[in-house]
Amino acid sequence: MGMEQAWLLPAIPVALFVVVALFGRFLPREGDWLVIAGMAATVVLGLLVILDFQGYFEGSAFAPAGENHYAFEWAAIADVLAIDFSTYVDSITVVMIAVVTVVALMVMVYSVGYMHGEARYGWYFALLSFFTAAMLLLVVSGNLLQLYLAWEAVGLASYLLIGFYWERQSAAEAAKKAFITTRVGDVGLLIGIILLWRASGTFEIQEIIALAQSGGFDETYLTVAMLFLFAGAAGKSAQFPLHVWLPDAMEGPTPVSALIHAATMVVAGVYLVARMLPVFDTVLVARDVVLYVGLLTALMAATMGLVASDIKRVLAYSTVSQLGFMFVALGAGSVTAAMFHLFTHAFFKSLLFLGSGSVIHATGRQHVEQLGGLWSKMPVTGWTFLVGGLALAGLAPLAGFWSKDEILYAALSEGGAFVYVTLAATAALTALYTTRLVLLTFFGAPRDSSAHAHAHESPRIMTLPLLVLATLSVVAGVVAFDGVGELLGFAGGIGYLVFTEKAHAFEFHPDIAGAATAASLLAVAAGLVYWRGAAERAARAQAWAPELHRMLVERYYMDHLYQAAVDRIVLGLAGIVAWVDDHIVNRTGVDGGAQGIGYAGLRLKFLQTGRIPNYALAMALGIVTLALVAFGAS
Amino acid sequence: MLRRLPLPSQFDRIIITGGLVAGVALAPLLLVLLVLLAVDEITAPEFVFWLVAAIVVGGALGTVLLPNIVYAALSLVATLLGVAGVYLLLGSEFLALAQVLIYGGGVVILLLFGLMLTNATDDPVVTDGSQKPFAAMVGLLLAGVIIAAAYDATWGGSELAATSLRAFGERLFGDFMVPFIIIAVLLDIALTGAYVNARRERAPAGDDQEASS
Amino acid sequence: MNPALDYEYALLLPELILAGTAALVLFADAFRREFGVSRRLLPWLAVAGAVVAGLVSLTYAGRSENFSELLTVDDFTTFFRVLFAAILVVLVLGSHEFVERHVRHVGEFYALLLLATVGAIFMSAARELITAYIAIELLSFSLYVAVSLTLADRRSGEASLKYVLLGGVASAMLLYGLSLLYGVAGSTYYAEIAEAFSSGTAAFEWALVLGLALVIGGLGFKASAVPFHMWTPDAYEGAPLPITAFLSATSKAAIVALLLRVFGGPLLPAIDEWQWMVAALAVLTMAFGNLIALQQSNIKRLLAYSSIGQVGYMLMAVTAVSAETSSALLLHIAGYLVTNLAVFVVVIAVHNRTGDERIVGFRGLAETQPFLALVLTAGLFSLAGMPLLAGFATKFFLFQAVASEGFLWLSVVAVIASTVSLYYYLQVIRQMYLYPPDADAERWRPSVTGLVTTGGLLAGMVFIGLYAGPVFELADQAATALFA
Amino acid sequence: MIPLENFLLLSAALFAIGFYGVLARRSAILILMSVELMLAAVSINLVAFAAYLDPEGLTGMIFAIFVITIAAAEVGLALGIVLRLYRERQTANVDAADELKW
Amino acid sequence: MTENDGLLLLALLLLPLGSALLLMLVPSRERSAIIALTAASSLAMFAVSVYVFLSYDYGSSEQFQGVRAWTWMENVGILGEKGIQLKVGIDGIAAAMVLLTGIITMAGTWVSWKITHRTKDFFILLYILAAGVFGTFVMLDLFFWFLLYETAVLPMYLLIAVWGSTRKEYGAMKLMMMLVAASILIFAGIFAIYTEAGLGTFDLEALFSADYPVSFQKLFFPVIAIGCGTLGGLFPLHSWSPDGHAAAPTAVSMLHAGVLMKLGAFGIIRLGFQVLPEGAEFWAPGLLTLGIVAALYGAVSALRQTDLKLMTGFSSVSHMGYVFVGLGTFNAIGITGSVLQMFAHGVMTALFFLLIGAMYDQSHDREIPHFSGMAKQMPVWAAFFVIAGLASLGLPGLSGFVAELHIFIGAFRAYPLVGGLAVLTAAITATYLLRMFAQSFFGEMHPAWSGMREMTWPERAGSAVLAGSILWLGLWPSPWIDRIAATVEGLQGVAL
Repeated sequence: MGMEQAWLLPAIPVALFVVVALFGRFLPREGDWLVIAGMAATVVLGLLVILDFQGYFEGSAFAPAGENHYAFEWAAIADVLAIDFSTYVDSITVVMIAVVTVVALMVMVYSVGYMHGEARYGWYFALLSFFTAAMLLLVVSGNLLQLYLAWEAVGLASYLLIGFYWERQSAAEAAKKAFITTRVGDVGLLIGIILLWRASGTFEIQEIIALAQSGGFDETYLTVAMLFLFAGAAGKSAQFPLHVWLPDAMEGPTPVSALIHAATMVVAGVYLVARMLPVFDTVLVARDVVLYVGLLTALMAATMGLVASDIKRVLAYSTVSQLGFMFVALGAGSVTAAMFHLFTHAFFKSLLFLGSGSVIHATGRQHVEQLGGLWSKMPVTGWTFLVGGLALAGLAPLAGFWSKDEILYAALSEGGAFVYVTLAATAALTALYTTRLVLLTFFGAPRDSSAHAHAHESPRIMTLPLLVLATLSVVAGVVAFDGVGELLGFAGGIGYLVFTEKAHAFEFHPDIAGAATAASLLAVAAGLVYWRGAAERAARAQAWAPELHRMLVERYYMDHLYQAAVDRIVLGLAGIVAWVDDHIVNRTGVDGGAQGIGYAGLRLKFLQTGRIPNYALAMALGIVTLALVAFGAS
Repeated sequence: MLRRLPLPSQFDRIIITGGLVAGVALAPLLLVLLVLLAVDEITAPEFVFWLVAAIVVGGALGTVLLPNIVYAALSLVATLLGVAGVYLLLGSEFLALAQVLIYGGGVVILLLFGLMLTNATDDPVVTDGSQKPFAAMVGLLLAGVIIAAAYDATWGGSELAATSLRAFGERLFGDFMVPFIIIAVLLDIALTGAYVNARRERAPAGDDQEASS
Repeated sequence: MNPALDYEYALLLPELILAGTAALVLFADAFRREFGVSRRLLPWLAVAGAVVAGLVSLTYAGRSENFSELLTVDDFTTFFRVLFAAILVVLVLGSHEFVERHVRHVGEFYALLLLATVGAIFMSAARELITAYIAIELLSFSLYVAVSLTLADRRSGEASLKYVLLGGVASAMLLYGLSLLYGVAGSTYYAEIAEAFSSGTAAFEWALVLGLALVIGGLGFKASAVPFHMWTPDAYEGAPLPITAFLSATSKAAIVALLLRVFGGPLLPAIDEWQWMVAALAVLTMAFGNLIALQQSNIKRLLAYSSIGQVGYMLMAVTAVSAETSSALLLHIAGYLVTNLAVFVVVIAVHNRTGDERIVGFRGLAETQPFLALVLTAGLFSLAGMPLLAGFATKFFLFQAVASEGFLWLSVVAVIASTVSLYYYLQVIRQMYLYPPDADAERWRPSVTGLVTTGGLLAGMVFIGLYAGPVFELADQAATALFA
Repeated sequence: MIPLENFLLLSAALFAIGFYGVLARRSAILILMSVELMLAAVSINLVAFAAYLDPEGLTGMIFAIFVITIAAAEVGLALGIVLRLYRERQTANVDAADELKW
Repeated sequence: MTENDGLLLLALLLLPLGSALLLMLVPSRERSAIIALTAASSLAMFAVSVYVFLSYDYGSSEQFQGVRAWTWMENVGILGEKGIQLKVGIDGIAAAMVLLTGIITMAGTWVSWKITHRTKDFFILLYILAAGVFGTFVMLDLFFWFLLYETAVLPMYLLIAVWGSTRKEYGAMKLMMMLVAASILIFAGIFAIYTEAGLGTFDLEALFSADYPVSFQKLFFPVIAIGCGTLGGLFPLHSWSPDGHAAAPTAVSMLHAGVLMKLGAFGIIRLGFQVLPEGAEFWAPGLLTLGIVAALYGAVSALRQTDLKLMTGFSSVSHMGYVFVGLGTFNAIGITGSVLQMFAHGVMTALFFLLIGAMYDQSHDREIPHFSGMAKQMPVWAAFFVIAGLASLGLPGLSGFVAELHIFIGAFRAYPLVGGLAVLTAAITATYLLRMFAQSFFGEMHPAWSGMREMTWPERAGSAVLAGSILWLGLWPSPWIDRIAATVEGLQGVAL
């Protein structure tokens, strides 16, 4: 029992999806219990897979290279094309399994409270289940096509969940935007996958890696292919320039944002690049692209997070920024750091989202200008939110601190000073906007009294996941240390979970960590001093540098640019093509041809004048012509 | 009915005028031919041929060119008689006879009746159609083409053989009996057609009543 | 001893029966008061004559004999004899009501149809130019008169005048051409002409080409080949509807039979001299007929132009004449006749009721008269060469045969033309199915004979369309006889 | 001796003149006359060929006699129809007969 | 598949024809009898087509299976030995197409029970159409093949012009005339092939193995390809498709876009690839070019359409463009993909038209901007629509992806740039479909549509069958791929 059954991980939730989607309304409570029970089972199964991977069932031998390849022929054409379904489990996979199953379970439990009384309640749970299935399928995929299938499936789930409140036009638009934007990346991904197949003849990831490492690819070709592949990752993980969909995706229910748009789906890109990193390692140009795109995204998103007023949007920018951190790590060649940060980020970011959901649930408001002073009314939410915020800000000893430290270390050692400094500054910005968020939400005078008046702590079923996640946010970083893992009984320590190639214990780098921590603390202090819970300050910031503020609020005008590009260029082109089709192909070509024939008939029929001499003349001319032509010919 | 024919008031005039015109036109030709005959350029049959040909062609031209419809009809008579002469030259007395009888005795009278019944004599001048130039062009081209073909060809024999009326009769009433019978049917049909169309329509009552009885 | 007595007149029995019936009809009509005969008897008399003639003709199947070197009685003749007799039967059955209403001279009408049929048969049987010519004139004269038979309609007289005057010109052209051929080949007998050409006695020179051009022009007039077709639409429109049908059926088939006999026989050795002329006429005919038909609003005129177009297909087969093409052409003619008659019988039935010759007069027929509308639709689709119906199969074989003779381009032109034709046929179908009938249109019952006739024709169309084999074999036998 | 070509020449002229008449004249009766001219040309041709080339068969002469007969019949038939035209339109001009067209 | 199964293939032709004949005998007032008869016959057709599909043995070396021939005419006129036979038999491609036809005919029948105007006539014509389609797929005689091919076009004019909507006369006439005009080229091709082969038989198997000079093949392959391609919506001869589909009644749109357009591509394979392989190889890049242009062009045009059916029509042009891309790759993967696409697009577009029809029958409006929030009023309808749309935009797990994937791979194998453009087209497809969803299905519901009712049960059943097929092919495509690939690998000259 264990890795061989990895395929069950997606199978259980997808079966539940089918059951609940089709028959949910005939079940008590629309079947939410079924989904949660199934999810719990999946968590257990995931744990079994992880333990199996850790060699738990094989004595105490440390066997990190353990993998499982289970294949099922899906489509095949002669000897040229074989598409199998296969599962593959390695250290990256188990991290993902852990993150996905745990966060999903927490979010589902939380949703029981949050979504209580909503229309399409059962459908919501069915979709969550479907999403989890797709995500799990994605992480256990052994080949790229299966991964692509799951990749699109999570996109679909995301689309449906963002558009869950589809009666709101904005939700429908956001869903559309998310799908189309990621779809643009997916075009790249699919092209990349097919390009890899074209050169290697296989979709199996491990075979491609082996081939790449043995130099089986042309380098330029491989670079191009990997860049296409990365386009897919960038789309899904909201990296510049495809980041625009994620903030809008907050139109979905908040637990969904926590699960999909913070913890799991958006890290699929990170997962993909991490999975393919051995290949990236052979083409460093592509890896550098990953690094700098990540860096740019991290910085840009952090600055946008400074001015956003919607809690969820701030968190969304933060997510984009943190994903940038992970890509920087990958670009620096450190799978360890990236996956570690992915791991910790999943917990504290979903915590923050769920916390904001709790706030929204209580007040019905989600703009910080309308909040404030909730600390006393919602203590559990407040405390857990604070924990999450500090983790995000990267303050020791919370989870975020450890993983961010690893990334900064990787950045310094691989990327050089410029990367390090920029990244550290971004980390400081993170601390700054986190401070702003916490302060404006929970402290200071309430700015909307009616909302404040009937604000209340959320029910137990919602606070329980908050507490669990808060706990994880605290300890998740620490478990990386060998000793902790061994204490828990894991052979070799839990930290080995995130090792891909060589056994490498986490090291603490006091100099780097110290510098970054100092910067973050400074930022927190500055934030405390500046905002102190007063909303007017926000307005003052606007007055201080209106152009800059406006640029940040308008997200560097990227959305405008895209909108214009779509409206002017794409729709303009479509207009031209439609015009050509209507006027030239259709009216001139087809109708015109038909009319031309009809017109010929109309002209010709007037030859038939009705007069006998004319008729006779026609006959005479006929004869004379025949005779003359004949004479001329002979 | 007879009173409506162009007789006799115009008849003499037409005959005299026609004769004069024909005489004036034919005189030079006659002269030329006589000279040619005298110097033995042409034989006697040729002399006759050209004379007859002149009458035929002249009459035909008169038929299609004369503005007066009555004159045109009379020119036709000249042509048809000329054609009978051609038959004689070719040694076919029977055909010449038939030509004179059928045309002279039948067709021309019929045509004159036609002229009379359509009151053509009230307004004897007919105009030609507007496509006269085309007609002339087509006529010339056609004549040219046919003549070219006639002279280009190498015809099997060049001797005019004597024909026997008896052989002709045996062929006609022996081998070609069936076509001959068909011709009879055909004439009957023509008669029916002429009768049906030419007779003045009665009031459209009698027959229909009978038909529905 | 008169040699005429030696001939086996029994060979001409069907024609004698038809002609005798014609005489009987005329006689019965003329003396109907004396004998108390109703005019309603006349069509049945004609039908009886035609049926007997057709049955008698069948007994000649498989034989191949000459009548006085002028006429042949072989399978080819038999094929057309039966076909013409059948057309006569169908036409009389389908139109006797119409004749009662619109034609004054009923006796003459049926007599002319019978005599025209005799002419048509002789055209297909002739093996000598004079006979062929006389046969053509027998058919033509009958039709000149028949076209003029709707005395109440000014158009009828006009049509007849055009037909007869231009027919005279065409006859003159044809005769001039024949005279040149006679001069070149030295004989009017097909066999001797063929002998003269193939043995090289006759020279291929301008006179021959000119003669061929004139013959093609003259016959082209009878067949309504462009540009000698000009009389066709006018005569079709002016004529009583059954005569229009006859013009487009028997008259067409007869001239094609004659063309096959002449161009497939005596003139075959001179094929290089005339092939391009016929091809040119075929192309022109297909193009003009179908293009002008696009712009018609009168059903008779539409069908006239359509039948001109159809002549183009047949001329195309004459261009590529061979045993295979001929058999395909004969099959096509059989299919065409069934189809065309179906169309005409329905048009006659409808016109008989509504008196409307416009295409819009068919408005809503699908509701008032579903069966007739179905037959008409099937007929029009078949004319356009749509599948499941005779038109598709017969055209397919015809065009394939022509293509196989090396005239692929001509086949393609023909397919294009028949595609164009679909458009105007659809215009009629559109009126029937898409629009409701006029408010005052009543539901009426067509006569039993009309229903039986149309039903039979529909069955024939579908039969030939789906299982042309038997008919094809008959056609093949006939064509084989022609080239034996 | 008269060469055959002379007769053909005469016939060609007659035929062309007749055709001209058909095309140029407006009176139906004159058109009929022109047709008669054309048919006469045909007869000359046929008789000439028969006399020169086919003295035993004489088919051409038989043909000619049929042509003459048919020409006569045609005149009779056509005149009847011309009379009808005249009765219906008060003219024998063929231009009047143009109701049927296009 | 045994020889006796040939009788079943014949049954596929005779079932609809027989039903049409039987229907003629039923009085048009007996609605229930008409419905019972059509229900029975549509189920029978479906059952037989499923059986035929499943019993095609792809492991066998026999390419054509279930071959049975009945002599029709021989040794007469132009025909020689075995001149024309009624010869049935299928290969893997035809097997898939037969199944497609069975599915769509059944669904089309069900949704047509709503029709009240001259129901009987409608079904008669519809079944003649179905007979033509089934027949074309199973015939192995060129004469009958073409006869039935044309039969499938024959009833189209009346079906659209009598029972259609918006500009129906124009659409009907245009569709009919363009398709028949295109047949001119097929006629020409058939005449030329028959003459060139000189066998005196229309037996396709004999014609496949005949020798044709390369120059002949190069000359006539485009003739066949353009002729058949027009029915397949080949750019730039596609313009009958949007107008015709927009005008046609639901079931006819379904059958036409779903199956009839496939006849065109099928014709290219049968007459083009199988008879003239060297010509096909020579011209494959041309086909590919036209295909990719059509794919992009159709997708971009669809972006600007506001009429739902016009949009779907242009979408069909785009998707059929993929089919031609697949054929043009001239390798086994691409061609397999294009046959898969024929199936996938057939089912998906039929579902589209079914759903559009279900709505249009109530609203009599198809302008996308006029609608919003329809999912509230008609959730089941919207759900099916989304499934069809997602299949259309190539979402993995649905039929469209499987097909497109093979085409992409094939295209990348041959011409990577074309492959890239093809993948890009999928993104454009997503754009116009999602725009439409966001506009029409989601957002506030417009009160004007509050009277709209959910689909009827026959419509739901039909949608379920079609959606089921979409999922089946999307999740487990092996049954199709095995059969199709077995045949495609056998095509002469096709690269692996």
